[in-house]
Amino acid sequence: MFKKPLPIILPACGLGICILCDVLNCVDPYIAQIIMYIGINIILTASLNLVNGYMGEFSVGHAAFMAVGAYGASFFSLSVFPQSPVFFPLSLVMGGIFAGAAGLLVAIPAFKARDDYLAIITLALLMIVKSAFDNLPFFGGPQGYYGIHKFTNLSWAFVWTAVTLVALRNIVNSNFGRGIIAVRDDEIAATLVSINTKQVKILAFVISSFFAGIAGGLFAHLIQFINPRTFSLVKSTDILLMLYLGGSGSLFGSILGATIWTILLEALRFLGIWRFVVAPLALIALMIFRPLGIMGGKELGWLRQKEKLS
Amino acid sequence: MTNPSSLHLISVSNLSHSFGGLKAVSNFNLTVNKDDIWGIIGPNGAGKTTVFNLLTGVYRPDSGNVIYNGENINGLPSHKIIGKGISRTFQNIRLFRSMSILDNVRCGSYCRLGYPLWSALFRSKTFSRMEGEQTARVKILLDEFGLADRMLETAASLPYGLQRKVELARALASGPGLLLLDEPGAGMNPSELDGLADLILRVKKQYGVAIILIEHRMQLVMRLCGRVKVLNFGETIFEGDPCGLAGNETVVKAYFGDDNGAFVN
Amino acid sequence: MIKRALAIILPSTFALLLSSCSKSDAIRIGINAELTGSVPVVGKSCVNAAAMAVDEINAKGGIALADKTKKVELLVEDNEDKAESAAAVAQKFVSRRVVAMIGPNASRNAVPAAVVAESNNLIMISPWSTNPKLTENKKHVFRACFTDDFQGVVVAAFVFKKLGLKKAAVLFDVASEYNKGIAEVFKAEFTRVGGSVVSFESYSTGDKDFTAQLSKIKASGAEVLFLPNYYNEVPLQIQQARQQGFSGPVVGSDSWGSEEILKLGKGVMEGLYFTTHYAPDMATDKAKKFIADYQARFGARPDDVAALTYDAMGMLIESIRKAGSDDPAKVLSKLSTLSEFGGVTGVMKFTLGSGSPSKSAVVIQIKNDAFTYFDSVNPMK
Amino acid sequence: MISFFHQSLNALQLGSIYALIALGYTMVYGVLRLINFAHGDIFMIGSYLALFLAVYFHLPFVAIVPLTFAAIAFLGVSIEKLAYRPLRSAPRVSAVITALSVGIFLETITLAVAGPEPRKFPELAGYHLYKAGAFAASNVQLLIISASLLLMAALEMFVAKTRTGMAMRALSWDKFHAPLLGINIDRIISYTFAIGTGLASVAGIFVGLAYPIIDPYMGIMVGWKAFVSAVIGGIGSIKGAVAGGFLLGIVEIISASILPSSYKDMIVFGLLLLILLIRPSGLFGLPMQKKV
Repeated sequence: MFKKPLPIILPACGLGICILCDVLNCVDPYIAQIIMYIGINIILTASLNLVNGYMGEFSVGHAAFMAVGAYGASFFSLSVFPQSPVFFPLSLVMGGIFAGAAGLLVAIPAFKARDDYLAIITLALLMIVKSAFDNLPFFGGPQGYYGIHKFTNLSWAFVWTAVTLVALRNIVNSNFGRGIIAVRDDEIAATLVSINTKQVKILAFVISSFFAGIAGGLFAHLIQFINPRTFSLVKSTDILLMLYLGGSGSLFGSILGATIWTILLEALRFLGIWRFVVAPLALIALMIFRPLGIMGGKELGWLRQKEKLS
Repeated sequence: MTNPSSLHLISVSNLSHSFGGLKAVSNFNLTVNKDDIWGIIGPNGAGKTTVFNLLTGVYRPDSGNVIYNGENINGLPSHKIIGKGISRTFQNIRLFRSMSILDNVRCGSYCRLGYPLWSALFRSKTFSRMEGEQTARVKILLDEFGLADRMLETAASLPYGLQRKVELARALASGPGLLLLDEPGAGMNPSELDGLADLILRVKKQYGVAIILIEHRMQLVMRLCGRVKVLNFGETIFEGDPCGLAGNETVVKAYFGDDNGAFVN
Repeated sequence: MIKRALAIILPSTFALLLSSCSKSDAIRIGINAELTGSVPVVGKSCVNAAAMAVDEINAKGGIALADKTKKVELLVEDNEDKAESAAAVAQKFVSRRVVAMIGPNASRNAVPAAVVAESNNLIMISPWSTNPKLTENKKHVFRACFTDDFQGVVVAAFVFKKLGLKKAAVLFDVASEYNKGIAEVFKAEFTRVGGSVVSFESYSTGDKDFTAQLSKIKASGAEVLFLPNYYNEVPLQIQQARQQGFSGPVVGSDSWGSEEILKLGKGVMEGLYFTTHYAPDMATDKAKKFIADYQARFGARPDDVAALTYDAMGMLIESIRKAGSDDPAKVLSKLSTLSEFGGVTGVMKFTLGSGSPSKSAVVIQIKNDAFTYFDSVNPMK
Repeated sequence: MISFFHQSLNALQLGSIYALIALGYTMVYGVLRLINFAHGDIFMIGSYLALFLAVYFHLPFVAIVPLTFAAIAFLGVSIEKLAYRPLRSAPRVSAVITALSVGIFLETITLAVAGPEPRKFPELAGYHLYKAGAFAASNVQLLIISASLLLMAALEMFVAKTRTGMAMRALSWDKFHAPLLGINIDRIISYTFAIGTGLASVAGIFVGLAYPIIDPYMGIMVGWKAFVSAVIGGIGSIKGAVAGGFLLGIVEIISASILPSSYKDMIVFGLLLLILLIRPSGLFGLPMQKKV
């Protein structure tokens, strides 16, 4: 099963380094924080890629799933489970499950509506979720949800990024993944070659939002405070920009897009306001010269499953 | 005319469908046996493709019944109907353009891969076995169609003739009992048509499928079809041996209006 | 492709590392401000006032420490009005070993930054975050303003006792933490003292039409309208309230405290009241000088954020001077027991264990297109 | 009854602003299949430009409207030429991402140039209240509602009757065959952008009149809501954009005046979901065709 050692050794080394860094506390906390943001952004971008890239929809509501995951995971880690890092992964998964359930709510209208109509449906969901959290006194409304413990560290960020990428890779390179891409290329033809498009859409939306929820949970347990405004349209727009910067339909593109965008914005901080004049101009230029994003839909390395040509 | 014998693969009775006020298909009847190749011909807009759409669940018929293998498949969603063994190609080729030929054909057997999601997630043994078997099957199919050496190319990059072949291979991948071919000969020259006819006959023999063929090219119809049905404005105006076509006045009228003229390709 | 990707990623990582480790001898103070995002005015005022404070102290040669006099250097970073950016900026300041961080201003950004500051022993003073939770259980986090709790109580008492009105209506931004927090405190307190809140209406950030809510308020028979909203929205709300036929007095909170509101609400603001930190006409000499200097330098009257930032800087510089050292631990011990600091926004005092200053509030009435002193309210304790 | 009358006026005023902006979305979408996410920010620029002309050049209202229209139309055409045209044959999302970037760029450049302070929009048209018994309407409300209706009618006429309008319709119907009929695609697209963004700039002026405080980020929320209007109406349809705009305005006002206002967003967007579930192509959109 594991013919190539690289896919095992590389993550293992990475995890080893992360654990070492966490234990010895030897990485500059600022750099560590940025690396964790990059991890969270990769999860967000790659999971959005499943719906926007592979399935060809245009969801603008990814921040909503992130919000559900963030609130859900925080609720479980604060109020349900004992407040111990041991239960952190479980809280994250619970947050992910809630986010996945929210994803189901979008999948159902997606049976009928497509394209821009679906974009509006996801937008509406985002507004509703935000408005709901604004009106929930339990979660502090706009004042935000406090007291979340800092359980996210380099190791967890790494583990979940790796889990997300492996899971998405395995799904994309399976019967289900082919179904998802078939829906993008030609939905009617897809049903007429026996693909259950409803099932495929549910699957894509639920998995995508599940991982967005995981990212939300990691995010909440990193900055230890969340409020509804964090998960606004701006957040969704950021994820969209990272996705299409790297190139949709490519997991490696998502890694690149999230990494470059996060580092670029951080490195350009000294520009102040002008950062948001320069960054969009750069993005426009990129789109003109590489309309498909950096990767242009191509996959790289282990993320692309090689066909055995016997 | 009694109960459907086991020989009847599909029997369609009184199928009707209209778009708004327009009767696209009315009272369509057809019984296909296991070894048949039926042809459906008729002028443009006669409702031929609509019949295919009704059979494959794209549209729900207003009335009528479709019995396939002794089972009423009327009103089932498309993917279930395909899963039961009816498979089709399209008038204007509808391949999954961004996918490789291999993946296109694999999609054709989507319904045959029954592993659960977690199996794909964790790359379980079931997953590897089923995917391996499927890939092997698909490769044999592609070999037969002479596509094996190009199977990693994307569908959009292939020439037209090969795209038609890929579509046919994709339709066969689900292991159908009945194959619906919608104008497979469109845009081909006479010698290519001969090659296509050979291919269809070979496929039929090898996979034991019954075929319903929509076609304008009489060369193909005459060579392949044992029986033909002629539609005009949704009505069946002729049914029988293709040799009887040229002499039938209604058919000639449908194509050429009231003045008579030659009706041979 | 990998090479090309690395060619992009590596230099930028390197640049990132470089930017976080420059060395200089000055006392470094970080500003974590909302320069872009939904409240850029806040960030701009904050940076302006901080720059002014720094230039003043540097013009005098710097801060005299025990061994030598050091100049002050300001590191300004934009947090985009995003929680994660605010936290990243705080983390960056930790790495760059600043003595203290001023900001962020909005509570949604200040709280996550405070978490970072507390766990990294970084002194943080938020000029403007009024959320009571900000300083709870934290040793290193301070604010220069009073809290929503205090101000809500002050407004309720003012309306009930001074104005003598018993039926109040509130219109607030439900999606903004400041507005909602203060609205709720007001409602509770106003009911407690014996008044009744007959209409409690809300809208969301960015709305421009409030007519539906305001006509409900009019119909409720309220005698007074409380608008704890930002000054860029308040004039619209008052204008629309008048158009809906509401003629009673309107009361606001410190978020009105920018003289921009007079320009934006020309003609509709006359005679209205709000609570804030200081009254320009009753100001101390220090405040008068600050207002004049600010106006001369930036061409605009300072708003509440500018004044509070100036005071936050003042408290910090005072503590450094008292400590005679730029060692954060020593500065912290002076700051957390700072007593009787006479700032632009009044006299402030920290008691150990609470990062919120005890300071008084003033009520201002808008008269002849100017903020005029009306009343002052002392701290609760 | 009286309150109902006043609320209707308010709803119509808000609705006509949404509708004017939605028209730009829908026209551009019609010919290019592009959701121009920068549209809301172009509307904001229109508002700023009008303010600038009024405050620094002391121009009268009648001069400001055509000047702003022309200048913003030029801006819209330039944006199309520089940013969208190179992407015409690229996948749709590339253009959408470019549009998002253009939007961020316009917001930030305004922030940097004009400063973050909100600005008071001058009372260009004055303010009078016309009263008839208990009924009252302001000249601003009447002006906005009537001028918007007039503009929409003019646009409908333009699209239905003129050669350019016909070419627009042809292009939105079939962009591959339109050039074969001798239609100059580039020119028609430029016209479309000019009209669409021009209308948004008029909406910008109207917003300034009705809600006279403007800031660099005001385009975001209004822009999204106009987009929502366009989609509810059936994106690509002019009638739909108008209907969607008014519907959204009315729903917002009614839900805030009858139901608890803190749930307003939930109710408005919930209703949206409902409409789209029942009519997935919007009110006036053609149902998606299943062509096999």
